[in-house]
Amino acid sequence: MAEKSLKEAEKIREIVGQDLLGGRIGLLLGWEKGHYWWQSRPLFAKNEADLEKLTWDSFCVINLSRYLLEELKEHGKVGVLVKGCDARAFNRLLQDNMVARDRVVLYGLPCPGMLDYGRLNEEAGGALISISESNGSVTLKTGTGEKSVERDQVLMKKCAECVYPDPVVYDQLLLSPQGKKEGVERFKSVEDLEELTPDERFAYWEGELSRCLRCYACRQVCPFCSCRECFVEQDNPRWQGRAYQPGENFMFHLVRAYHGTGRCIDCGECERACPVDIPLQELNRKLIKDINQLYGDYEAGVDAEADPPLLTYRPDDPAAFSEK
Amino acid sequence: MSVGVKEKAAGWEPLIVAFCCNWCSYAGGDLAGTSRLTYPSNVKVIRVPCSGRMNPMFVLRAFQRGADGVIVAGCHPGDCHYSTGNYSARRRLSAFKRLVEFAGFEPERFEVRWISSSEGDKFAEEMTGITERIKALGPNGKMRDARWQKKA
Amino acid sequence: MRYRYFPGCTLKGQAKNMENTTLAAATALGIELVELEEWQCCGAVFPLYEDELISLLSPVRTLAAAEGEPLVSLCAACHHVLKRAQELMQRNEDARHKVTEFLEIDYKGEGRVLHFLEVLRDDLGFDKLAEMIKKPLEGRKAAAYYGCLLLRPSKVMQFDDPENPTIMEDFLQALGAEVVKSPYRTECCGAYLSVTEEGVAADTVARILDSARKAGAEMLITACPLCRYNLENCAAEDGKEPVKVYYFSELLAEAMGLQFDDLMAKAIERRRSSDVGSS
Amino acid sequence: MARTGVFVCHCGTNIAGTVDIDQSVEASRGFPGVVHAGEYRYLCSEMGQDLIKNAIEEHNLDRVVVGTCSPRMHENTFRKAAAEAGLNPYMLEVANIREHCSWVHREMDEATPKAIALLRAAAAKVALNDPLDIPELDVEKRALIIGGGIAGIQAALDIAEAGYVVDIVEREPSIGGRMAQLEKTFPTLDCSACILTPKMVEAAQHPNVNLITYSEIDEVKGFVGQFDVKIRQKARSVDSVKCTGCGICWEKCPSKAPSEFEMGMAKRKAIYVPFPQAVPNVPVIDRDNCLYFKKGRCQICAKECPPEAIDFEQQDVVIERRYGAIIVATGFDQLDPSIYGEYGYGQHPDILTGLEFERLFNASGPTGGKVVRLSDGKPPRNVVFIQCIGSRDKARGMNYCSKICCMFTAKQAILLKEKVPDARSYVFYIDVRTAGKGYEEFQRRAAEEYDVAYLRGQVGKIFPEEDHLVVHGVDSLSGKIVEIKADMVVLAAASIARCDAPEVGRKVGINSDSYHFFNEAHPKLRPVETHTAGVFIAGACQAPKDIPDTVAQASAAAVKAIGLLSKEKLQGEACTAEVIQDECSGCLNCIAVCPYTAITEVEIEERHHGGTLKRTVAQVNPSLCQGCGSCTATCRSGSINLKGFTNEQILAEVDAICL
Amino acid sequence: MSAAANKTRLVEEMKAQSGQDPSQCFQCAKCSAACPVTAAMDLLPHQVIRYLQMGMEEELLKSKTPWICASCFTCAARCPRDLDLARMMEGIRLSMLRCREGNKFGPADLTPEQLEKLPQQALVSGFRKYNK
Repeated sequence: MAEKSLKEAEKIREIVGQDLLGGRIGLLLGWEKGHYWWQSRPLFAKNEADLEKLTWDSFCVINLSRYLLEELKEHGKVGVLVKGCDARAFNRLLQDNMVARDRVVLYGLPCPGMLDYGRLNEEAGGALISISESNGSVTLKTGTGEKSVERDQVLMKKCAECVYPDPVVYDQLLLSPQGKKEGVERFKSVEDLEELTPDERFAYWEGELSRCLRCYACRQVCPFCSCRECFVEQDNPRWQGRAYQPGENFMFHLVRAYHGTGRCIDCGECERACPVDIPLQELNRKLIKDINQLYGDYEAGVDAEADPPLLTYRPDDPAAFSEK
Repeated sequence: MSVGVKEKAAGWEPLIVAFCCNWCSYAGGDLAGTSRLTYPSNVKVIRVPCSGRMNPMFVLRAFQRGADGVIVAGCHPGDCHYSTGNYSARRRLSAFKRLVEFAGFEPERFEVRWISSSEGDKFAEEMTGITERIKALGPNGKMRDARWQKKA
Repeated sequence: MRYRYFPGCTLKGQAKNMENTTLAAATALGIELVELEEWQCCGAVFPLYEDELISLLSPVRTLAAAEGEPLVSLCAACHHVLKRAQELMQRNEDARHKVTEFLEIDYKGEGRVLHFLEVLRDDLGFDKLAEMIKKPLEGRKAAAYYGCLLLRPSKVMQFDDPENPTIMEDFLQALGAEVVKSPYRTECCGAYLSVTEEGVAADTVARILDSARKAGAEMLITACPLCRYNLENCAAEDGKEPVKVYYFSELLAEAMGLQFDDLMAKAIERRRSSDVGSS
Repeated sequence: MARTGVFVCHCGTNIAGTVDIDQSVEASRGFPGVVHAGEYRYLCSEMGQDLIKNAIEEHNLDRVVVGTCSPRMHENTFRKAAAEAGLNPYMLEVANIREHCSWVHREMDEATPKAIALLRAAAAKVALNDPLDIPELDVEKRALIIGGGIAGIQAALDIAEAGYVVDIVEREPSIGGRMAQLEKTFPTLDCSACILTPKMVEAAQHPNVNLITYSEIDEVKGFVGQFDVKIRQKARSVDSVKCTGCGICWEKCPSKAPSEFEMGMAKRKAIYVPFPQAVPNVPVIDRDNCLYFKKGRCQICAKECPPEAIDFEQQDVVIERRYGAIIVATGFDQLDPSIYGEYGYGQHPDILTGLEFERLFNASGPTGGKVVRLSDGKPPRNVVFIQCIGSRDKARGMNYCSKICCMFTAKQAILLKEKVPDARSYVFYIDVRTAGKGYEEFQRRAAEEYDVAYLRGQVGKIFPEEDHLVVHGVDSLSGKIVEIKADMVVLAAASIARCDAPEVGRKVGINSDSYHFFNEAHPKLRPVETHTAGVFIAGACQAPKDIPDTVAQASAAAVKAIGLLSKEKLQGEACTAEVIQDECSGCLNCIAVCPYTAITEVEIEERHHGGTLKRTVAQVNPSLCQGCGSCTATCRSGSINLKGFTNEQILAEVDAICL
Repeated sequence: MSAAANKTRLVEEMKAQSGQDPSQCFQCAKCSAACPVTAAMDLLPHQVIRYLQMGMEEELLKSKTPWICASCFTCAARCPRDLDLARMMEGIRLSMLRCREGNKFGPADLTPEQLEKLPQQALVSGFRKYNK
């Protein structure tokens, strides 16, 4: 593992350790290594021994903010490590009144982007044993030798398309900022789909959505899905049929996306969590793109004070329907 | 696959569900009646208190159950009986319309119109218009639940 | 401060002195005016019917030739046509499409279009100008004569308040003159009616001069060669004390202490003769 | 299981002509939950209603569907009938098979299936209906009037006479408003003060009227019958109880400032009453201009005041009070004509607005009642009046007609002739508008007997020359350019909404037109009501109007308020939103979209791992909720529902209509 | 009088080409009051619009007024209806130049003295305005 991130992890541990052990926070949400070296999982650190496990590497992809929903029920004050997307998720939850700002200590971690194990493996071309990083390149070690690739080539898709790698809200910034990324083309695939005829688009989505298992993992990781009882699980009324019908898949995915109108922070967690690789971000981004076009630029999660577009209006708003 | 709708045979009549605001468009529909205007009987109206009441899920449900077209009609912006309901509706339904089109619905399938209580003629015109456009387009199979396939 | 400069036909002919004095003063003020290469007519009048696209060809070509840099002119008529043509290009997509297609250029209405007085007011600043004056025009009672083309239509020209403009008075003040205001300073001089209806122009001119005289003005300044022509040539011989008419730049050069003899004028003429286009 | 009865009306042949009634009744019998179906020629008739009532009893029905005309027509009739038979009135739904079916379709085989579908949807909906209560609301027997001009005074006196307590909140130190600034009133030429002052005094002395002057509205909360209002009473720096209004303080005060009442044409002192007849006759200290407040010394007024009423320490006081009804009567402003450079207003002292000119006639005005030029104190010979300054002007002013200018100009021209007999008036006008009792006659008198020259046309430019003003205009009727050497010019500046009208509207919860005049609920049939129940409007805050119209509207608004206050209880809306608090996650997005601030947050406790946990959820105030349902559409989990139009009901209708 | 109010070809063309609709004028005559060159006109500016409203096209085309108008835009600057009379005048002139009378003014109309003294700008704009 890169020396830099080890040093950074050391620094993080030192700072949060003071707060945790000094009693400023009762729990720290961070990451620890998972079963494999290319996995990190949430760490719920309560003491020094827990802190030993704290890790910061190129696989800390899991968004920790959502865990606050449960943990705040148990702990008076919780500290949480936030990357750019985690911080925007925190703002989203804050706007939805799901977290209390004064009960959370945010440790900001400007994020270089997380690495995609699938892509690493692909690049390695053989059984990948480990990686090491330096200066924007990644060295892949396989049983047969070593290979170097540009870091940008093996980033997770959501990280490659991330605009705000730096936390937009924090109490303490632990690393030096990466800077807002300009020129990210996140709407390309949406625009490509817009070029298709309605029937072609429907066929595309029918194909993609046909794989949906309704595991609702996309919802579980999503910072805008914080309802106590999701519409899909309600019996009265039964919005969402349980039968395996293509129409029901559309119902779920269109409504899920619609519920994110002006609220989706574009973190890409839904798509990452999807076990069957449905391009959920395309639905979310369609709404981001159109809402921005119709009602002015708005980036959910960037500014917790700005009015979400569906919760406000201007009398002279345009409309997307052909009302004369 | 549910798109296998074979209804376009002769005699197919589309089903259009119209959600109308009680204060303007529903009353406009009343005026169309009082004025003895005509529009196709394919249109069936569900009364809602305000276009702001429209949950987009109602629209999707209609498509699932076999509607070929859905129209929401509310007060003209600035004239909402509840002062701002249609402003909210305009944003919500604009976003939603773009989304269902992105999912592959033809733009004609879902429409929103502003019709006041004094616009009986506009009500009849719009209802005739959407029916004609849907007839030209043919039946909607998208999202339709197999259990609600029309018996021929 | 660097600007592209569009002289226009009259400044190479009857109003040569407006150009000469301006260029001399600009150099002294550190304002660089770079004459457009191979410029042609400004269009002379702005077409008021929007299908008169042919009249837009030369002003749009001129606007595009500035390559996005601020474009300065001195003649009120030229400035008027250029400014309005630019606004039309910004506003009317159809007209823009047709004109730029025809000219085979890419122009979307970009760039600042300025009159030299605006440069003095907005970019240099009259305060700064006042500091650089060497021979203030003390005791000289001067009035501004704006005419039409710089001011109206105000939504497009954005030059000054169309009914109560102050830019020329502020300019005169900066030169140290005693400013006199006359109510007819924004009224039309008769324009090209002097060509066809000399009597009309004589009327308008008489009113303007009378009102300036009553207000106590010894001299008028203008930024328009045609206004100056009318004010000097259409005035009836009434035996009253004549009111002298100057280009604003002539007073500017004088106040800057620039010796303005033929020699200098010729020197400037020579220096620029190589890149002067046809008028 | 529901026991629904369906009743189909023939409406003579109105329905039966195109809808097969028998077939509809037969089909209805097969709908889920339907235990009885019947038909009748005219269901809305007494006999028809009895048929329904009897069936309810006979078949033990617990809900009813009627297939009739539009619910907007007879829903209440049938609800009442159902209630008389012992059902909750909301256990009934109407299928609109006349306006939405038999009248818009011509063929039986078209209209009948549609009528059946509509009946099916109504039956599906009614199966999910719940009994609803109409909430009863208390009425606070007290009215608030915002604005103490003639409209506010008139409304207050009317309400007070009816026996209710009423508070007038006035921003200025005295009530009286614009009318107090006028010298005479058209078309009778009554002295304005002579008819207004007695009303002001009556208001001050009436046991049911409270004057809260030098005060503004801070906040209005609540709803019809129970508005909770915060009124900020600005520090007067004078104890109103002790003050006798003797006037020594303002005589002795050394500090001067332009008088607002005199439109800046005269000075007042830093401690002042705005005009001699002020009510209450208690001065205020203008702290921005008072030497003591500016520099910490002086206090002459305090030293001289016999009852020691001056109180430099006084603070703003916020009065919190509950009202049953509110009348907004905030009046109007005059447009500033300096936006028209060609007229030179503001650059020459002899170019005045109509209201400024009015003050020259007044004995206590800036010239002591002498009509003279402010430039040199000489009486004017030629006075030019120009109409429509900013009115009827969509380019730079207001697109509407200000309504009063034609008349006040005629009045001022007449008054001028009386004060300065050798003066001549010229009126440039576009159209002379004199609709009103005695108005046309009045205006003609000006033209015929008072030598007022009416010139149809406008003025292009005004400029000073020597000791006069040159007015360059046109008379379009003769087609002649007119140049007048005038001594004075009077500009009939447009009447416009008060600059703070949007803010007042926002606080009170009423909306305005594009000119910021407050909107009435219906332009013809509800002229003094607003869309907010319990809030009424009167006077020029609704649109420019003259005194007779203002007073009439004020009395109308008073009657509406009295009608409201006279009720023991008010009936609220039955179909209101309701939060399912177990499911509510507390995101409170519903609060943002509610037009009535009917939703608030509330903390609830719930069990969590054996302990209790506090969390925030939304809560609807059914008295405030008007039932639009915007909140329900914003709630992603459907945790807020609208009674009478629930998610379940609408989905059931969709399902049934699509069958 | 051809009082075919408002429907003439000239008016229709005017609406399309200059966005000016004479029916928006309510004859306050402020244009006439503002115009600096009314002395030489046979119809006052507001009367020109009135003629347009009345459909009196032939009479208008005979009028001297459009040729007196110097396009100084004072009328447009002060019109309370936001109409641009200068554009309407241009429309009447163009209507004549384009298909009726041909050129109004050419080099032959000038004296040698004028040709020498007039600023170039006056000659060019005069030809542009009065010539096609």
